[in-house]
Amino acid sequence: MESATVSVQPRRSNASAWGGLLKTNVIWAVVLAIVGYIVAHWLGGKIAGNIAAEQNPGGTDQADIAILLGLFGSIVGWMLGLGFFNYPLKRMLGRPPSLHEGGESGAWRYFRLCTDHKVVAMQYLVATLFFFFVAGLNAMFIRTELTSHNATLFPSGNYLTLVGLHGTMMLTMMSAGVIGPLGNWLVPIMIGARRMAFPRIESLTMWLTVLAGFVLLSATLLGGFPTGWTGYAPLADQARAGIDSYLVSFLLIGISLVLVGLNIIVTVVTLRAPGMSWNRLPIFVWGMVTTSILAVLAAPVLAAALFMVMCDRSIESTFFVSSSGGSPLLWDELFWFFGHPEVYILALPGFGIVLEILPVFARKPLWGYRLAVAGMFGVALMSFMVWQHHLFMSGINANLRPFYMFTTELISIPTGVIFLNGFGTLWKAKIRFTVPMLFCTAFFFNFLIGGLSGVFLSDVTSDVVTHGSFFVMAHFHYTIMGGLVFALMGGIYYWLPKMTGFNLNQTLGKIHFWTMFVFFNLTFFPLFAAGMLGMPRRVSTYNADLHTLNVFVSIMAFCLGLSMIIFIVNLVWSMVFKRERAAENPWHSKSLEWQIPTPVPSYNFEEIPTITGDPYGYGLPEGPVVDFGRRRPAVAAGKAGA
Amino acid sequence: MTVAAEAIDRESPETLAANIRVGARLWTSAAAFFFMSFVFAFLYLKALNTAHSFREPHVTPPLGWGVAILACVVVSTALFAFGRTSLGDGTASRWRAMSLGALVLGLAVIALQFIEYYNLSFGATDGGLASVFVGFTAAFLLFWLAAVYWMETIWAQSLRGERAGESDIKDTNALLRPNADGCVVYLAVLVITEIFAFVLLYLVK
Amino acid sequence: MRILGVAATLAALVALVAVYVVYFLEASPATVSTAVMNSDGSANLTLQVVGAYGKHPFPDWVSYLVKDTSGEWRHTTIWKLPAHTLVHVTVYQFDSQTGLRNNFLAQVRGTVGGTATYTDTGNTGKGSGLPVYNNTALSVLPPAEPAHTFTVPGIDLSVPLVGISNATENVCGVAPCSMKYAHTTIAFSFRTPGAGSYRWQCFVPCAFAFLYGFGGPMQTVGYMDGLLDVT
Amino acid sequence: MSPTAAKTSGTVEPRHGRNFAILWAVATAIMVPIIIWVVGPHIPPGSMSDNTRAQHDVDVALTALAMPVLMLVWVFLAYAIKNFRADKTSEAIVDGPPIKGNARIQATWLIVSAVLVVGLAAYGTIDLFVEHGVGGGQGSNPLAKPADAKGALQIQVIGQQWMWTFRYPGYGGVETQTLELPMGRDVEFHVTSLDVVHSFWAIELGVKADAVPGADNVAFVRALRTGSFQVRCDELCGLWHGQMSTTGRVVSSAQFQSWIGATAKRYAGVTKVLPPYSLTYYPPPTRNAT
Repeated sequence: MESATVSVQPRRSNASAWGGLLKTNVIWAVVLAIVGYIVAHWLGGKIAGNIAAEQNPGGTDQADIAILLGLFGSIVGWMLGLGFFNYPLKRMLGRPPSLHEGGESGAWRYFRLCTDHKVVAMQYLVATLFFFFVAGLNAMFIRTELTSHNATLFPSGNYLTLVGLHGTMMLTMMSAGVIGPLGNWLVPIMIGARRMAFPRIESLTMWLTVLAGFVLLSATLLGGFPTGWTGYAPLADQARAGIDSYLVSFLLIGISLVLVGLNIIVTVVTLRAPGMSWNRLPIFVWGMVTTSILAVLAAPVLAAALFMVMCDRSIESTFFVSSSGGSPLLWDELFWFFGHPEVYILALPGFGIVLEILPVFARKPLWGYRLAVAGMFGVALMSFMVWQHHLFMSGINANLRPFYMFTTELISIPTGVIFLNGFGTLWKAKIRFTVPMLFCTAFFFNFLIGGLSGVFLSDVTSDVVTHGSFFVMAHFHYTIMGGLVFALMGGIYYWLPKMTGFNLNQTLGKIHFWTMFVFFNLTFFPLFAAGMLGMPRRVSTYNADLHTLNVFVSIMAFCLGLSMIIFIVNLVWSMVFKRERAAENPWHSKSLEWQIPTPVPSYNFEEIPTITGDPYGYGLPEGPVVDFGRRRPAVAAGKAGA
Repeated sequence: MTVAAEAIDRESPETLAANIRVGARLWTSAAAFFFMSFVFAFLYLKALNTAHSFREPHVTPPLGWGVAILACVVVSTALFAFGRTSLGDGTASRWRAMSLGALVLGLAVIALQFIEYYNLSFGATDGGLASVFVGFTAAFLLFWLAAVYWMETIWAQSLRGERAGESDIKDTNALLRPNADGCVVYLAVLVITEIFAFVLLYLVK
Repeated sequence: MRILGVAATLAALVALVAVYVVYFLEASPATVSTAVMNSDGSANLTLQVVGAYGKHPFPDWVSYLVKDTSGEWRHTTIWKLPAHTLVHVTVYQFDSQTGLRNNFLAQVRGTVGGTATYTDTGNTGKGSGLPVYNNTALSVLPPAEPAHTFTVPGIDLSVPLVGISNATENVCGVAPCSMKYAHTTIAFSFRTPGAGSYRWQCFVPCAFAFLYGFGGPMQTVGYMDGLLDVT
Repeated sequence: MSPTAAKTSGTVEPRHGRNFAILWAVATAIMVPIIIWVVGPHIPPGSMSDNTRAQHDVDVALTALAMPVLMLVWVFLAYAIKNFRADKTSEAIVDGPPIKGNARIQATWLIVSAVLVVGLAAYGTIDLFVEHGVGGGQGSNPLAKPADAKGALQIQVIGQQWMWTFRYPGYGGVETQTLELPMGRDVEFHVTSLDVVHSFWAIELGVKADAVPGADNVAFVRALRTGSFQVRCDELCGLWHGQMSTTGRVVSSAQFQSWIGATAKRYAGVTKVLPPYSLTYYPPPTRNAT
């Protein structure tokens, strides 16, 4: 890529703080989303009245055409308010393509469409953490209900809504939880680029994710939904209007996942700096690429399945209605064809983060780099061939079960490779147990238990006992929370000083780690036993003899919740009050992102750098890993953080 | 004007062309996986034939409208694909005529589909085939709308021509051809999808 | 300034969480005492079932109502009953016939004597052609005739409630219904179990417009589902 | 900012590979017997039926097999935390040895894990056939059947929102709300649903099969002793999913005959109005008012 330096000094926008209020921003988005809902709902009522006056005789809860159209109307309003239609309309009028939006300075850029990938990443971080804690709050409610073996606290329907909100929100927000904040922030910088390939699409994915979260919460206003995150049809066809929120929300996340994956793959393919060969690509970027492959290919299947449920609910088609030529098994197949890659969308970013951080604190090169990349690709590709292990008991063709048992167990080979890479890296290392490193070590501890319990689930014999029970629930919490969330926390402690320019408190970080680690294990390990002893998922009533176990688990879960509060306190204290300036390279890493100033200037690199070395060249007598050209960017050139 | 755009030089079109090339292929594969779900739904529900009501006797998709829609999709794509070969080589009139034709036929697809819906002898409720028919064609319509939008932006930009200093990209006209190429990849997959849809929904007994 | 900002955010968040919690806790209908005690130690429970509740928020939803100890009709389905007591139930049923999904539920189970008595004063329309029950004790109701069932699976109690003829014109539209509208009367007795909370529900697919007739009111406590709060 | 590798000092580096291998072997040698003989007998789901025996054996075997892997990781983590630490007393950043990989170890790891996986899959597959599906729902054409499948007692399990009922086609198609089955006889469950997806889980019998409307899902069991067992719904099915449970009983053959006779008599009236026995049912309505 040719480039020449022009002026380094950015021109400050002279728009005042109040001026930003009048431009497109999230406030307008909220207003227009509500207006959009009302208008489209009214319109939908008219249409539905014309199509089938008989079906919707003024019913307040059964007008799915109107409600679905209303929700789509709110999407349109939201995007209009944020200014996402300006550029497409300009393009329709023949204006030439461009890469950046105007007015991208000042605090307002955090509240609108912004094409700076670092701003989008910070928006992502705040949004996904917000919804992560909302979903966590639901988990606390669920555990409160389960302190009694009879349904006592929440009315039965509300309990199911809580379970569904917790599951769906965690799954959707954590799918975006790494690829959104860390992926968008790090990928361009790690490969030596100034931006993502499609900056507007990047921003779109972020704002769609936010909207998806709020649309999902709107289910509470529409009567809740009883299906959990798996949305099994035909229960989803039958449910009240709250399920429409679930459908639209998940659809938004699906679209967002496709686009974010597409954007990252394109960025990595086309925007790598000179010298950033495939062999030198940081392992985190490989993690993002493999995640993106899954996102691009799996999420469309989900979108199609959701579209079918929407058809069933609105125009009363019969995709999942067996008495009219449909079948619930169609949903099972389509959903899990997406669903299994989805759980690896929730695992691969964790692998990437952990293998990226380990070498820094082990002071050794990543052991078996090529094998790690191969392992990630192995996981990604094989995850498309295992989905029927979710359907061992469902009554589909039983002849396929040995095959899916085999492929499911086969996927443990590439997963095991990640452990080998980690251990090779730690072998004879000089480990420094900083907070990020603690989280990475715990990742191996937790993910191993998750993985080994997965073997039980892959074996049909054992799966007869464990399928659909709390055993499964404990299993995927070990892989997703014990794996991904621990890795994400490690990543936040590791990269947040670079992203914001302020240090996090290490002592609070260590307290957070130890409480989270201990109480996480005490919460979820007993649940393996609960599942094997006959406690199905998503129930508010269970056998009285499991009562003590559940009370113990609930208390531990509350402690786990408290450890999350320690994390929030640390974030707020360090970022808002203390504001201790972070060093440029506090961890003494050799990766590219640590070689540039903190805070990172909005254009990242004054001149596109040339990569001259391996990002993990610890212990090697190599020169600098990067050549910044004529000048290393001046430290005080821009203000990216705050 | 943005900080990034001002601090550094305007972007070269080569990288952007590569972006469009890779991006178009990825978007196309996502679309292919989306439609695979409907093909799967058709085959799966046909094989299960629950309650013997996959194909109710009166569910006969109107072949005439189906042929018309298929023809419009194919011809529209062909016009755009051939028209783009003369994009920028000086024979602009041929490009303009052909791309305009492609656009008009593209809109005709949408109109024809709605006419077909209006004249349908069955509703989405009438069994598995009816559901797949309505769902598949409606989903295709959405993706086709995106294709028409894409064609329109290229067409509109080519009509308007380059004006100096309007973009943060150096030579935006150099992007027209890669953009059209990417669009054709997408259109090609939509044509294949429409052929699949036509065979499955109208022909397979 | 910063402290104020954080405090304001915190307060807003706490308020939001409080609203959220209250929302999830509160949506349940009220628990009412329903058993009118007789001198012999047995209790009376009086119910009515209406085809359309007729009021906000779901006027077209089918619903149960109960007479509380003061004789008022209450729109709730969580009923307080004494434990180990003989309860005489009288149901005034104003809804029309739907028929069962599973004909097994035509069987009367768990009542004293294994029967319920049916009185039909509703088939007043032209051409209804149905047998008119007059204090008829039945153990199996013809499976096309129930409008609802009153079923408590935990104590194996199930009584199909006969519906008024679909040809009837004198149909009640707004709850609570007075006895001048067409209705059927079902009477049966059962013995309450030990203390505990027992869910009850209707098994007839009587929810309008929902798939399998089983969404909406059929899955909402306060309409066709409820709890026997036995103390 | 490019710290150099630690110079090998005069002290002899301990033989980490050998030490670690010994520790791992010892830990494994301790844990495996504990799992098999101490923990193993307590692993659910007990021994009420042929299925639960098979499931119990597999669970014990898998747990025991997991121990070497678990110990490999735990012992390694502990060993690394103890031995591979940076010098805490010094602020200087010291690099470890720049080992980038080892083809032999990588190949060994891959081969060993591949052998393990193939072995596990073979074990699972054989078990599945030998134990005729170990109580899992096998769909309408079961692949693995018990030896005398023709003589099996057929029981249809019908799920509906929110209740289980059971039909005995061999006894006039009588339908009941209670499940009883004879000890020592193969039972063939036909699981189906009238509305949404449920899952029939007879916990102590080790039977689990999804109840899918319009589909027939077959699972086998042979109860080995008498007693009661729980039936729960294992697939989220709406409001009272958690309460959709009942208690079944395994009784002696004679007791079963007298129970089923009494039940058929008691429900003779309602049996007459039931639809004829069928593997699937499509009762109306699909939607009201359409």
